[in-house]
Amino acid sequence: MSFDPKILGIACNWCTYTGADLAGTTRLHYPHNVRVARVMCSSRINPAFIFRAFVLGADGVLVGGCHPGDCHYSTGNLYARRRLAVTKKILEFAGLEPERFRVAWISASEGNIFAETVREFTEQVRNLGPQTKLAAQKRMLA
Amino acid sequence: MIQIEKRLREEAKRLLETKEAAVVLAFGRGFDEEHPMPLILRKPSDAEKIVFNEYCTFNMARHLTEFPPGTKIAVAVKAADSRAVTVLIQEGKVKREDLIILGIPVAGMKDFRSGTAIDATTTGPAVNPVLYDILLADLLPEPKDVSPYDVLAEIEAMSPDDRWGFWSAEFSRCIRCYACRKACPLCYCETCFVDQAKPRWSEKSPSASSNMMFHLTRFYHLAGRCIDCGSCSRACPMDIPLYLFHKKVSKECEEMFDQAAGMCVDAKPVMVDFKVEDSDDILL
Amino acid sequence: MITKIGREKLQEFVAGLMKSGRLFAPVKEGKGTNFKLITDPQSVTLDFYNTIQSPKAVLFPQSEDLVNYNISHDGIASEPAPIDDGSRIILGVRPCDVQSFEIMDRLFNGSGIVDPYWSARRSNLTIIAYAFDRADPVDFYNAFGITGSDEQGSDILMVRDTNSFLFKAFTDKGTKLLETMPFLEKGTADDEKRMTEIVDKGRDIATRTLDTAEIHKRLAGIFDSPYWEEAAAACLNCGVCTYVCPTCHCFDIQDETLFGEGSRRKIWDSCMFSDFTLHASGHNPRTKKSQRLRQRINHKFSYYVENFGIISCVGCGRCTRSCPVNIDILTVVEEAR
Amino acid sequence: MSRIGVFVCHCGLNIARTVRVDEVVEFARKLPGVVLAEDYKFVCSTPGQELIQESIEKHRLDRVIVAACSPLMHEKTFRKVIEKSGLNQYMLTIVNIREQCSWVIEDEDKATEKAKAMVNGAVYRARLLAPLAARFIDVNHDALVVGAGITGIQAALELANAGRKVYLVEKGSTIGGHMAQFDKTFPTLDCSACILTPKMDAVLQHPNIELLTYSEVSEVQGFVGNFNVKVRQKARYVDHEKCNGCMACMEKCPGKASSEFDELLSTRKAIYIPFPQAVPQKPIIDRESCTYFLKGKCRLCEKICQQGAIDYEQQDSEISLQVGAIILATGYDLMNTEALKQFGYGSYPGVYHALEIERLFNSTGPTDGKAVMRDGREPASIAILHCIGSRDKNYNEYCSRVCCMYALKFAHLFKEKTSADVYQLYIDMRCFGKNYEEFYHRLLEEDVKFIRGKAARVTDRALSPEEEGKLIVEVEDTLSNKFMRLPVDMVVLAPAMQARRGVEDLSRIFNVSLDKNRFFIERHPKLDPLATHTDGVFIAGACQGPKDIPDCVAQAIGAAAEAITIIGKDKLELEAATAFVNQQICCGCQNCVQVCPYDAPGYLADKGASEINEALCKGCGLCAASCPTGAITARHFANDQFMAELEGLMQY
Amino acid sequence: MENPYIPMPVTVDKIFIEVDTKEIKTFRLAFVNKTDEERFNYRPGQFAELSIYGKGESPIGIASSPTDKGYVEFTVQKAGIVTSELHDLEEGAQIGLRGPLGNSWPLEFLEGKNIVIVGGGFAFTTLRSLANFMLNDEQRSRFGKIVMIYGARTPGLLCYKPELKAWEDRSDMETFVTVDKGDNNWKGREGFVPTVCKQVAPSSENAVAVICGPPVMIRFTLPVFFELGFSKENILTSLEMKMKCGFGKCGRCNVGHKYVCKDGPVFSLAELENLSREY
Repeated sequence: MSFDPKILGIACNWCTYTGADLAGTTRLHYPHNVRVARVMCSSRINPAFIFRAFVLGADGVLVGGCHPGDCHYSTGNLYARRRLAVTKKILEFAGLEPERFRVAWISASEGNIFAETVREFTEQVRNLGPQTKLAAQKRMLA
Repeated sequence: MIQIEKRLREEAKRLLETKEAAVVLAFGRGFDEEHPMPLILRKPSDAEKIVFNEYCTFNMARHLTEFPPGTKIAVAVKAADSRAVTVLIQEGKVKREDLIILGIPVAGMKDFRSGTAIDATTTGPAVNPVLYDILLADLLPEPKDVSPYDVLAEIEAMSPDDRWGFWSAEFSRCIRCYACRKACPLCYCETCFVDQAKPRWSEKSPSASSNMMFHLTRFYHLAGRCIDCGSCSRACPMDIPLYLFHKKVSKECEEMFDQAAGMCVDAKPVMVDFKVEDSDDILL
Repeated sequence: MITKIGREKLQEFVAGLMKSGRLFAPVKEGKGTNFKLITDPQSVTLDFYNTIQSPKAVLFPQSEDLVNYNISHDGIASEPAPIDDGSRIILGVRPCDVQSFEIMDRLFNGSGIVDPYWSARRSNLTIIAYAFDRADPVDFYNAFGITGSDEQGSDILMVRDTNSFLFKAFTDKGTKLLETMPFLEKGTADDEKRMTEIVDKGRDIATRTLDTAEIHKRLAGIFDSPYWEEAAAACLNCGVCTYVCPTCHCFDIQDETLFGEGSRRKIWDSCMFSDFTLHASGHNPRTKKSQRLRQRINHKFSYYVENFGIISCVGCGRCTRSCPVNIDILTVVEEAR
Repeated sequence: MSRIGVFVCHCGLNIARTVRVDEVVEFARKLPGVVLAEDYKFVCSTPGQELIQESIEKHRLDRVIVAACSPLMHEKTFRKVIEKSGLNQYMLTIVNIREQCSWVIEDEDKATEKAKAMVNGAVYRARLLAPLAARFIDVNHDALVVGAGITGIQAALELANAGRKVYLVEKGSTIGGHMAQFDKTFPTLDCSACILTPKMDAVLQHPNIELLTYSEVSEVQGFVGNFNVKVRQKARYVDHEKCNGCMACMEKCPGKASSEFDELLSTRKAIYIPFPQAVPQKPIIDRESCTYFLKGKCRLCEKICQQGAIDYEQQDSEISLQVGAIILATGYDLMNTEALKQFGYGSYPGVYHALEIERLFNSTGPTDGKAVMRDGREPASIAILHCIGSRDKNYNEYCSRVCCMYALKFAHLFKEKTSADVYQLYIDMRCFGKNYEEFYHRLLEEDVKFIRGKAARVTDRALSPEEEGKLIVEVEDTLSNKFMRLPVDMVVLAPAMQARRGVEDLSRIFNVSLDKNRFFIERHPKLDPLATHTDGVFIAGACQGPKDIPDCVAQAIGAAAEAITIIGKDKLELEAATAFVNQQICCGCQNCVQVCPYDAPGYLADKGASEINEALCKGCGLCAASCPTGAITARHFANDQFMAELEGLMQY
Repeated sequence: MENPYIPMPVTVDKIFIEVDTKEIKTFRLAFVNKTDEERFNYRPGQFAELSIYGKGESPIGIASSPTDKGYVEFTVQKAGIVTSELHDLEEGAQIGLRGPLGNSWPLEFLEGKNIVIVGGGFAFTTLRSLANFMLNDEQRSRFGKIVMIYGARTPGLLCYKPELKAWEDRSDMETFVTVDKGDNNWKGREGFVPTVCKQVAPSSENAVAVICGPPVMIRFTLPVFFELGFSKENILTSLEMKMKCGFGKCGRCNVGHKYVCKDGPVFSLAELENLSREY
C-alpha cells in the first residue's frame, strides 16, 4: 500500500473552517488525510504549534486563514502571514522539506478551493514520503 | 584599545561622580588578561577596574534588564551591542532617556575561549555602533563588500537532507544548559517557554526532537530581533554554531520585511508589525 | 607490573577494552572532546587536555528513565525501567576527575538511602586513569592534594610516552582487565623506569591552589555578605558550570508523556536556574542570582564538607573554562572573605 | 481523571452512510478519561438532547463531546443543553464528523479512521478544558440602519415602531433607493412611488428615527451591544436647519448637470433635489456643476434664499453615534452594461438598460412617461434581452432573480404605451414568486414574442434591406435550434444586480465578510440568513444577494426583529473565551500591546507586565501567539488545550 | 535492593472534602500490597510523595496517625498539576505513594512534656497526625497536658470538622477552635490565632509548642510564645520546600547543610536560626 500521510490542518473559524464546511455541504470529495484543528484566527497559531505538530509526527501541516484584508479580526492574518513565513524559513533551513508546510488563504465561500488545496497538498506530501526528521523517536514512547 | 580603555575609565568615573549614571556597564579583568569579565560599576573609584582589550566580547546590553526601571545606566557598547540596546528600547524594556550609551567603534575582537578572531562569519561585520551618546574613539571605516550572510552560502546550497544531517549533528550535542539564551541580550524572559509545565512545549530531557523544538522556537522568538552579536554561540560550551541559524533567520526577515533588526529606535520589530502590501510570495 | 602498547595500536587496545564491557572514552566533538559510548574504536582520541563535560554521565546520565508507564482507559500501567548496570569501562579519566567518583559516592552510595542507579553502575565500573602531562592555567586540583598522575581511585593508570601508552594496574579489576588483552606488551625494566619518570613528572605539575583549611566555616561566616552580589554581578545564570562539573549532582524528576506513553525521568538540573527552587505557590526562596551563585559555592565548599567531610570540587577547571563570562570558581572562593 | 461523555451522531444517514458510527463509539469508549460513549440517530433532536442531559446526570459527566456536524451549526445548541444539566457550557467539544468527514470522504474505512482521529483529538483537548465565567455588558438600546432604500426604510420603521431609537444613514441626498426610480412594480403593477413615498414620509416624520442623508459610516468600533460609530456627513452647502424647502433657488440656478436619478436621461440644476418626492425636501449644491464653485462667481441662490440657508463654506462634518445593533441594507448596483461591448450599450443610442426604461415610463421622468427613444421616435419593435451579465460564467454565475419579472413588466408597459412588437430573449423564464407565473401567463396572452435564447450580439450592420436602420439582435433560438437575426428599433438590456461598488470598504468597516460575488455573507445560508459572523451586525436586502422587493421587505422586518432581540435586552452575555495574562511569567516585551487590533492589552510599568482589558478582548488569540513566554492564555484555545488536541489528532 | 524512586501502588479508598471551597480534600489511601503496608512504617510529621504517572509527584504531609491501621491519609490543597489531578480523582482510583520520608515530630523529645499544638488553616495536617497519635489510648499516658489552638480564615475553611468537635468534647485535652471571621451559623470563637494564643496563654512549664501555619500566622504567633517563656528549642515547626527525590539526593531542598526532605521537615526554632533563610 502506498504511503498514506498524516496531515495536520489548522483552520481559522471564520473563513477556512467555514469554507471547509461549505466543501462538506456541497459534497466535494477530498482526501481524508488532513485532520483539522480549529482556531479563532490564523494569528492564534504560535509557530511552536507547527514545530510541535512535526514533532508529533505530522507528515505535513496545512494552515488556512482568511484572505489578507478579510480577517475577521481585521489584521490578525497579516501578522500570521509574517509569522508563518518565518516559520517556513526556519523549518526549511533546519532541513525539513518546505513542501511539508503550506499556508493557504481560503475564504468562507471557497469550499472548492479548500477541497482542491487539500487534494494538492496531500499529493505533495505523499510524494515526499514519511516525515521522520522532527518526529519524536519511538524511544520517547518507552 | 588602550585609548578606549582610558576613555572608558574617564567617562565611567565622570558619569558616576556627577551621578549622571547610577550604574556603568563595562568590562573588567577576569582571572587573567585574556579572560575579561563583564563589570558592573557603582563607585567612581572602581573605574580603575575597567579594562578593554580584544577579548572584551561581552554584549553588555545583556545586563541592561537586570536593573529596576528608572535606573540611570551608562552602557559600553560595540557595533552589534548598540543594536541590542536599540531593540530593548523598541520593546520598552529600557527607556532611551535612562541610558547613556558609550559607543565603542572597534575591530579585531577575539574569542577568549578559542583565541580565534571574531569576524563577519560569526557576527555582524559592522565596526561602529548605530546608537550612542558618547563616542569613545573615532568612527572607523565600515568594511565594504562584506555581508554578514556570506557564510550561509554553503549550508543554503545543501539538500534538505544534508542540512538536516548537519543540524541534527550539531544539536545532538546540546546539553540544555541554556547558556545561549542566558547570554542573549534579547532573551530577557524571566520564565522561558521551555521551562513551563503547562503546556510542556518541549521535553526537559535532551533528545533530538526536544532539542530541536527548543532551538527552533528560540530562533523564531529572535526572528527580526537578533542583532547578530554572536553571544549565544560564544557562550555555548558545546560549540554549536547557533549564529548560523540566527543569521539565516535575520537574512530572511530582512529580505521579506525590508528591515534589519535594531537599526532605529523608532522602528517596530518586524514580527509585531505588518504591511498590508507584504507579499503572499513569502509563504512559498 | 607494567604493560604497554604502541600509540599506533591504540585502536586495537580500544577494541580489546570493548570486549570486556561498554567502553566510554574521549571522542572529538565540536571543537572539544567528550566521553562517549564507543561503538567504533577509530573514534577514540587520547590527544586532548581534558573533556568539556566531566565523566559523571557515565554513571549518572543527563536523563534516565525510572519508570515506564502507559495511560489507558483502564488506568495507568507502569513498570520500573530496568537499571542498566552492565559492566562499564571508562578510559582516559584525568586523575582529578577520578576523585569525583569518590566524592559522588559519599552522596549516592554512602549516606542514608542509596541511589540504586549510581550504585549498581559504580560497582561495575573500571576506571582507566590517564595522567596529565601538563597543566592548564585554570586547573587547581593541587588544592585538594591531587596531582597530575595520581592513581588513587583508579583501577589502571595510563601514561603517555613518546611512542606508546604505559599501563599499571592498581586493583584486581584492573589487573584482570589488562589480562584480557594478551596483545599488550609486557613492560621492560626500561618501561618501568619510564613510567616512574612520567608519573613523577606528573606529580610535579603545579596547578593553582587554594588554602582549604576551615573553608566551610569561612564561607558560612560570610553568608550574608554583600560580597555575593559582587561575585555574581557578571553571572548569566546559565547552567554551564553545573552541567560540565564532575561533582554537581542536582537533578529533577519529570514525567514525560507522548501519546499516553511515557517515562518518569531523572534529569540533570541546576541550582543556577531560577526555577530550581520555585514553589508551586509562586514563592521562590532564591530569586537573586547572587543567592544562586552563593548556593553553588557553599554547597561544594561548605555544606558538602559538613555533611560528607569532603569538598565537592576536584579543581578540574571545567566550570571556569566553560563559563561564558569567565567567572572563576577559584577566584570566587579565594576572595570570599 | 476527567469524566467525558462522547455522543456520536448518525445524522440520519448523513454521517452513518460513510462513517461506521458503532466503531467510532467503540473506539471512544476505550479512550482515557471517557466514561461513556453512545451513538444516536439525531443527537440534535429533542430526544438526542435529552440523552445527553440524562447521561450527564447518570454518569456524572464533567465534559461532553458531540461528534456530529460542524460546530458552526450546533455548538450553541449543545452548549445550552449541557448548561441545563449544570455543566459549564465551555465543557463542550464538537467534533465535526459530517462536513469534515462523512460528506467529503467516499471510502468508509478512511472516513471512519479520520472520525476516530478527530474524536481522539477532542478527547485530548476536552481533558484540559476549563469552565469559563459568563460576562455581561450593558446594552445600548439604539440601532443603526445603513442604507435607506426600501429595505433600510422598512427596517428603520420596524425598529422605530418598536420604540427603538434608529439612526438611518443614507449615502445619497434622498432616501428611497432604487425603488424610488421604478415606475411600476411587478406583478401587481402598483405604482412604485405610490407605495414607497408614504414610507419615506413616515421615516421623515417618525420621532424615533434620526435621518442622516448624504452621510456615510466611516468607522465602527466596539462590539455587539456597544458599537461606537462615526458618520461623516458630506457638505451640502445648504443649511438644512434653515432651509424651508421653498425650492426658489432651484428655479434660478444657472448650473446644469445630468440627472443621476433619471439615469442621465434628463438634466437637473446644480442646486437640486433628485426628484420631486425626495426626502428630505431640501436641496443640496453639487460642486461639480455649480457656477460659483466652478468660476468663483454667481451666488444667485444665496441672494434668492430668504432663509439665508446657503453656506458655501460648509465642511464635511463627523457625527459619533452609540448603538447596540447595526443593520446593513446597502443594496446593489446595476451592472455597468458598457463593459459588455457585444450588446452595444453606449455605442448605439437605441440600446437601453432597465433603469433607463423605468425612468422613461415614469410620468415624472425625462419623457414625462412617454415611451419614446432618445431621438424622440416611438419604437416599432423592441427586444428585451435577459440575463445580461447574469447566469454567465464570464461575468456573474448567479441569477439576478428579478429580471425575468421586470422584463415581463416592461413588455406589458410597452404594449400599453406603444404599438410596438415586443420580443423577450430569455434563457429560462424564472417566475417563482407569488402570482409571478400568473403574470407570465398574462403576458403570453398579450402578444409578446418569446424567443428562448440568450442574445449573443447587438449590431447595426445590416445584412438585408429590412435590417437597414435597425439594431439587429443575434440570437440562437434554442427551441428551434435556429440562428436568428432580429431587427428592432429598441434594445432593452436586463443587466445583473451586482454588489455595490466600494462594498470592500463596508466589509472592512463593519467587519462582515464578502462572498466570491462580493455580496455580504450571512452566518448560515438557511438557518441564519440575516446575521453575520460579527455579532450585532445584520444584513438585509440586496446587499446579501439579488432579490425582489417583497423579499427585501421581509428581510428588513426579520433583521429588525433580530436587532431587537439584542437591543431589547438590558444586559448581554459576551463570549467568555477571552485572553488573560499570567503576570508572574509575563516578560514585559509588550508584543501583545503592539499587535492587538482592539487595544485590549495594556502595559503596567510598575509590575513590568501586561494586562488585558477583557471587555475589549474579542478572543482572536493574536496576543497569545505573540507571547514568547506563554504568559497569555487564550481561554478555550489555550496553549495546553491546543497542543493536547494536536497530540490527539496525530496519535492515530 | 529497594528502589527508593519507585512508588508503591495505593488505592484511593475514600475522599473527604474538607472545606466549603472544595479546594482541600483528604484522601484515604489503602495499600494494594500487604508488604507495602507493613513497610510503610511512619511517625507523625513525616511526609510522602504522592505520584500520578504522567503528571508527576507531590510531597504531602501525612495526615493520619500511625495508630490508624489499614490506611494512610493525606490532606491536599489544589495548587499545581499533581494536586489538581488528585482533586479530580474518584474513590477507587489507583495512584502511587513513595515514603515515608523526612524526620518526624520528635516523639521521644515530646514524651513526658506538655504539648501545645498551634495550627492555622490547611497547614494543620501533620499536627492532626500528631494529635491523633498522642490521643491514642496506648499513647496518651506518654504525654502531659495537651492544648490545641487551631484557626482558619472562615468556618468553611476549617479542616477535620468532626474531629475538632470530638476533641472539644474530650476531657484530657483543651481545644480552642477559632476563625478570623465567623458567619451567621458560627457560634464559636472569633479572632486570629496569635490573639487566641495570648488569651489561652499556655504555660511554658515543661512544655513544647508545635506550630504550623501560614507565614503571617507564624510571624505573629512566635512573639506570643517567647513572651510565655518558651525557648527556641521548645518551639517546633515544619517547613515547606520544593522537593523532588525526598531523600536528600536531588539537591533541590538544600538549605544550608540541611536537606529539608531528609533532615526536616520538622525543625526547632533553634535549629532554624542556624539555617540560612532560604526556605
